[in-house]
Amino acid sequence: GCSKDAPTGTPPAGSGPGGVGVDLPRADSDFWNAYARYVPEKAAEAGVELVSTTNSQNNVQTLISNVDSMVTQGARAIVMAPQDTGAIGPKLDELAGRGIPVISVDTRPDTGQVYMVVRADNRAYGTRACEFLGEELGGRGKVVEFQGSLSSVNGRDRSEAFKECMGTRFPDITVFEEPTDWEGGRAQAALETRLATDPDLKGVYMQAGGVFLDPTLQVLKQRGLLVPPTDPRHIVIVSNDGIPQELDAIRKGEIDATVSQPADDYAGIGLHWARRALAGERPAPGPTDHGSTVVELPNGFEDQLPAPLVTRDNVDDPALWGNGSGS
Amino acid sequence: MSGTGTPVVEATGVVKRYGPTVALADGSLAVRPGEVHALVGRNGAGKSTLVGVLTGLVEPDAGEVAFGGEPAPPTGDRAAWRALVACVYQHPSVVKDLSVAENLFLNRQPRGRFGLVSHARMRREAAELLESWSVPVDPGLPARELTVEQRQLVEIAGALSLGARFVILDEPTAQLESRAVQRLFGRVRALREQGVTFLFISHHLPEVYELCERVTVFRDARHVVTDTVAALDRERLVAAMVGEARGLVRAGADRPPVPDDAEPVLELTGVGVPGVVGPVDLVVRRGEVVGVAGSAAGGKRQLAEALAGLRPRTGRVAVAGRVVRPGSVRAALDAGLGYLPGDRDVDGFVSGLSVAENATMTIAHRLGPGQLVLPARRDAEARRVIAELDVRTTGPHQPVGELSGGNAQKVAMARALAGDPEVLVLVQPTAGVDVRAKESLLGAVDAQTRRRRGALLVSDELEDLRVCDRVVVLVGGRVVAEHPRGWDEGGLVARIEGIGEDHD
Amino acid sequence: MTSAATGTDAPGDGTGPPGGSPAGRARPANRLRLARLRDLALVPPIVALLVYGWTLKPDLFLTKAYLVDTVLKYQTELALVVLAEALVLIVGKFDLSLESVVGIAPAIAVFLVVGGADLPGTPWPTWTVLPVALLIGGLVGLFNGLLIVRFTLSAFIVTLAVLIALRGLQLAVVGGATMSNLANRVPVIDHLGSLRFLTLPISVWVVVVCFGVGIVVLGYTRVGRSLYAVGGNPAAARAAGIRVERVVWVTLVVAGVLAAFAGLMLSARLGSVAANQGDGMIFTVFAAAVIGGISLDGGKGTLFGALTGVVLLGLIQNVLTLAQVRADQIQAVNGLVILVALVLARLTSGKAQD
Amino acid sequence: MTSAATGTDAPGDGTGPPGGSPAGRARPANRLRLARLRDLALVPPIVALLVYGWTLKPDLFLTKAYLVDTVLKYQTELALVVLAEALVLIVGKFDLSLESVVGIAPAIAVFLVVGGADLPGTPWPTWTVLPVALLIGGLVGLFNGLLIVRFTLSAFIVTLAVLIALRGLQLAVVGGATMSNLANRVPVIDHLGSLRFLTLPISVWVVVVCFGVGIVVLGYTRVGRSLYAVGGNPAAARAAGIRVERVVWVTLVVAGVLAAFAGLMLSARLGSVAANQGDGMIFTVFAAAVIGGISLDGGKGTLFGALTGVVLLGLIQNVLTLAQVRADQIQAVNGLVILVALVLARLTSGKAQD
Ligand SMILES: Nc1ncnc2c1ncn2[C@@H]1O[C@H](COP(=O)(O)OP(=O)(O)OP(=O)(O)O)[C@@H](O)[C@H]1O
Ligand SMILES: Nc1ncnc2c1ncn2[C@@H]1O[C@H](COP(=O)(O)OP(=O)(O)OP(=O)(O)O)[C@@H](O)[C@H]1O
Ligand SMILES: [Mg+2]
Ligand SMILES: [Mg+2]
Repeated sequence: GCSKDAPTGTPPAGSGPGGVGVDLPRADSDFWNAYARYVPEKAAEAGVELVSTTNSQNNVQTLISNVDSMVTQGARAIVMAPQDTGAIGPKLDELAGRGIPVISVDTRPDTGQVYMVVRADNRAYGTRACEFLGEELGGRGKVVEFQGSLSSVNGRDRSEAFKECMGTRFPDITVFEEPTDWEGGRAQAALETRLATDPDLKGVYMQAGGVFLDPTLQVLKQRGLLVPPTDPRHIVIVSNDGIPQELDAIRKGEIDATVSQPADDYAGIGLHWARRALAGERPAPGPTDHGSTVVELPNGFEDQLPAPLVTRDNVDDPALWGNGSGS
Repeated sequence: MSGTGTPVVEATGVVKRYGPTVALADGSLAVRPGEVHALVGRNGAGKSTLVGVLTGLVEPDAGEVAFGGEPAPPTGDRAAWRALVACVYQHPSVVKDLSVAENLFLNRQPRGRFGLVSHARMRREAAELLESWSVPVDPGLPARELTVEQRQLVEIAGALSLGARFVILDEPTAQLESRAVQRLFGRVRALREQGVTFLFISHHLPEVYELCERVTVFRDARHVVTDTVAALDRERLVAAMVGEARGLVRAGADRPPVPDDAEPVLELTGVGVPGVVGPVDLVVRRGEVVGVAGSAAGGKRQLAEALAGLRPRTGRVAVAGRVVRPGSVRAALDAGLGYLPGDRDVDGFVSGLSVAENATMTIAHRLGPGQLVLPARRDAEARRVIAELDVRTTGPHQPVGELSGGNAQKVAMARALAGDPEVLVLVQPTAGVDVRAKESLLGAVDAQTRRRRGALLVSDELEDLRVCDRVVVLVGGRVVAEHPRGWDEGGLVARIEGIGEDHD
Repeated sequence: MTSAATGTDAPGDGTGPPGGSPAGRARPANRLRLARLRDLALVPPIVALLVYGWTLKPDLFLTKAYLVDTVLKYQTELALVVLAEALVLIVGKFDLSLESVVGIAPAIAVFLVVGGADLPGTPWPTWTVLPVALLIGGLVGLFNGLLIVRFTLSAFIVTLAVLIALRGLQLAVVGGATMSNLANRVPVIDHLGSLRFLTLPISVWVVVVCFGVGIVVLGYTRVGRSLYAVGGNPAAARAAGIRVERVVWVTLVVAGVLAAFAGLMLSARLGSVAANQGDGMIFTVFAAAVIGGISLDGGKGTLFGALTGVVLLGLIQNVLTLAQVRADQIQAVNGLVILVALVLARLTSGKAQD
Repeated sequence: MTSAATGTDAPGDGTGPPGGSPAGRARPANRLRLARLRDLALVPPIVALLVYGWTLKPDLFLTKAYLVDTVLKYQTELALVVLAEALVLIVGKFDLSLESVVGIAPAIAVFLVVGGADLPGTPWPTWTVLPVALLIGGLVGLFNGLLIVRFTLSAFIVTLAVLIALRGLQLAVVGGATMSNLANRVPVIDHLGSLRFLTLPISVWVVVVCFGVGIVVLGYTRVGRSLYAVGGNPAAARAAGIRVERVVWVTLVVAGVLAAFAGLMLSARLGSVAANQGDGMIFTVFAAAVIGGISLDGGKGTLFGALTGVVLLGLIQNVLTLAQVRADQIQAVNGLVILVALVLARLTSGKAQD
């Protein structure tokens, strides 16, 4: 006869605190690779046992079956970074029902119970980039925005916040939104087209430094536009990620700023919460011991990490993960 | 025995154009009940096109078709057409990956429980059908594993089993050996006794006289004449087809005898094809055409393929004194061996490529400096062979796939001749070729071998073998007899059918 | 099933005429074995994977719960799309757009139900999700058929263009944001995603039934057999009275409907419709079908074989995860294992694959 | 080139019953015109796009600087891979793995040069980037050939498996971290990416030369013509003394080398090797080749046609960007335009595409 789907697999056994399973969202970006390198390191620091590390390759189905597999292998808490925030909901509820806490890094699931969301607000990235550009350009001019994939939440958040901020605070700036699907080549072609049609282009916001940095610099170099900020032809570039290459480019004056997305904190603080969860602690809203704030969500809590804007002035700050030894 | 009255089928003024090509300008035909009616004409005369119209596969641009006085069914209604007329098409129309049984019962598979197709029943009925046709084929075999002969017999058996009272056979005998032809004719006669009417297309005029009561001749896409075979003797029939009174020259009739001291140009010593042929010893001298006859299982075709380098072989083969490395087509070509494959639809030509390209495929290295192939030279070469072999084509640039069967065969022949070979190995060179084309093909063989060259001519057709200076008979992979020029038909056929152990 | 599908089964008794030629009369027993072998070519690698998985997790791997809930359940949508693609391939065509149907059909159907559309009557009642999704799948197949059959355009390029267009349309419909929390909003989706029947998830049953019906239809009905004829030699099929165009067209529509159903099942399992649902799936679909013995040339292969292809790929994925292969190597290993499976299948069946 | 084209516009259906095949006793002049038409089928849509682009930016669009630097330059890698794929398709095979060669060849070559490898002698001198990349491309082709020619496995599935494996290998090599800032570290890459000759970028010249050589070789040399013969009917080609296996094998190797070159050009243009370089490119490659008249059945099509396919796709992209089509609609419009181009090409050439 018919029956409702029941949770499957072995229920968590009560012996000891148990281990943590970590799922990495993808293996093809600098940022997530840095994150992957920080995971074992930070796990040792936080003193949690890593049961298993899987990679869901940006595919929510793989993520779900990876989670099943990690639970089967004895993970008692899961750290994941679901790139599809809608589809993971049912799985989260199921895990919550089985008493397995989930820490979601980088993204906030739309639905489904989570123990803690650890992220820097992607909307804040967009807003910060907008503010920086707007101020540098004095509130007027033309700007190109390399959007990520429209089916990626983070990209979408950055785009929306950027657009909103530009619309309300800098209405005299014209924004060309270029969908790139996270492909450097497409960004390049779009930039070249814009430089041809609108030679008075003054600014670029690229939503991912790892993908767009080199291609953008190549175009500017060939067009002779890679000039110091003092030159009137200089194009103001704001990037996003905070990888070491971006910091280098800032030092050289090739780009002007980047929003640093803290790969080390994502790993460290994610595992920190995992340890607390295994210890049976319940999070509470308010400031934390690592300089951030926890807020309560309908479906859990969120630890909102700061996302510093890196410019020429603070690029050498050793606290930036991009300046760390991790890479 | 042919009745009169309402024709079983009557086509009047059928016109069919393909773009600028007029395939049929005035196709008219009336077949009386119970007769076997022959349709003849040169390659490209429009016969197969008319067949398409008569079977409902081709919609004519103009003209009418009537069956028993009733207008033909609409084109879409295949069931109605198939009840009226069965057909064995000129081109193979089997589905290669389906079993023989399933090909026989395509779209009318016998059904068993729950209305589902019963494979057991289908196999059983197929086996019965094949047995009644004495076709020694396992109905479970995929059709791709059949030989040409088997495939054709299966198609014929399938078409006739449909129960239509009017049957079209478009060149059914082109690739059949004589015993199979006789079996087919026996079957046709038996069905005619039962009142079945036939339209029979062939380029073998003797068959027309043997089997048919009346004959219709098409020329240049038009109906030319219809009469009884008695009233149209061979001369007049050919004249009607060809459009001129000149009688046909019998190719090879005046071949000079091969001098005894002529140098050997092809020597086979202990040549074998594993499992099929051998060992065979044979010598072809300059100026000599040696025929190879034998039943399908005799291995003559495999022997030819092995000589051409398409099959592994054992033993020693020398062309003009040079030993040829086995298993390499290139080596055979380079040694001076020109090869005409037996089934042009399989490996005779590349249908998408032009006449010029196909005809010069083996000599591409001679058409320009270095690796270059100069189109002008290629076309000039092609024009030469088109003229020489009388290929009916719009020009060197027409894709061979658009040519009629006979003309495609001439292109394949041109390819065999292209390298100016020392010796030709020809398999069924006149299969499906019209009477005039046959003359020119055999004439080419004859002319090409008068002086320097030799030829090995593998064929089932006695007419082809007439050109030969001597004929060897291969049975069970061994040479069992040799007939010098002027052989007597009965003796040769007896040898081919030979000695009781002919089949397999 | 095997013999029916390959058509190479031979009778055990000698019904042929006495003294038939040996060339034509290969021994039936042998032929039979060969035909079966071809269908079972993937069984050895599947067994090897099962054994390997068992050595990794002896207590767990070979339990029904594990195999059903962590292996098979995740292959159900793939299986259904492979079924659809197999039909299209057998009839001699190609359909790349199926992967976009997996996305667009549930996207539109859910969109109409959960609102947001300006269409009259929206939001539609939730029960419409199923019929509307299937209808959309069918319409896509119909449109493909129009261009492929009527305008005689190349199936590959038509369905490629349709794929690109539909992916774009899906972005526009879903608006980049995943439509989520569907299980609580659309009962049909909830049921499809979580009901069980005789302890197996509904989706597994759907696959079993679809393949069962498919195998019977392809093997034992005239329509089914005509797919092979059309794929093998359309001219011969036409001469035999098969309505070639119609068969192709119907196959394309059925494939669209199946892909739409797969899409709905996927949405049900995930409880959402993502903007990129189905994206990139078609490579896996082709891999499964072709490894399973479906020929890209048409007219060849069986659904059972295709199913073994799906199971093989699913097992490979699962076992690689279990074996803790490193993330950056898992794909490379995956590709290698597919290659090995391929070579094995080739050696087992002893025939050139084409 | 005309003659090459003439040879290739047959209906290709020589085996059906007579009704199935169209005929020609056409006058030569007509044939010639038809052949040209087929090659020029994409010119009307290309002109339409140029006109449309011009209406969008009258002062700019039709300038050489714009067309070269924003349209053509971005199509050079695609063009080279399309050339490679066209060769493989003409010889009657299939190569999906080319897109992975676009990634893996420069990845390994750069990896060996910029260090990180434990191989003896690394880091290698920077000039080795070019030969090593090409060598890797050739080796991949050689390996494909081994499986396809020697083991007679299906080209589709072999290259699909190789594609998956190589993509994985690339992840492992690049380690997820983009290898960046190459222009300053590897002079070869800098030159390839930024040098100009007679005002045109080097990459454009590479494409011009490769296509020029390709057109001459395919149209006017023995080897080139044998590709058509092998693709059209391998049995007939073999009987005519063409070494079919060798031709296929050489074509696969050449295609690999071309794809590797394309990959290096792409890395040069981007100044980096990303972990997903080339990913997803193969769909566009096939679209361009097939829209350009290359048949998936082998033996048909010209390189010139393939080139028009590339140009068409490039123009569509560019014009859509210029026209400021909304981001979530750009893909849908793209697919639609491809469909329309296809139907137009069909109407112009007046023949079924296959
Ligand atoms: N499908 C077609 N498309 C274009 N032309 C065709 C087609 N079918 C036949 N033709 C042309 O129509 C003419 C008549 O062809 P048909 O096949 O009827 O000749 P045939 O008398 O059967 O010749 P053969 O004896 O060589 O078989 C030929 O010139 C042929 O080129
Ligand atoms: N696909 C085609 N395209 C163009 N012309 C064709 C095509 N098929 C056949 N033809 C033309 O139709 C004519 C007859 O072709 P078909 O093959 O039917 O001849 P046939 O009467 O069977 O001749 P044969 O006795 O030589 O086999 C030829 O002249 C040929 O050029
Ligand atoms: Mg004919
Ligand atoms: Mg004929």
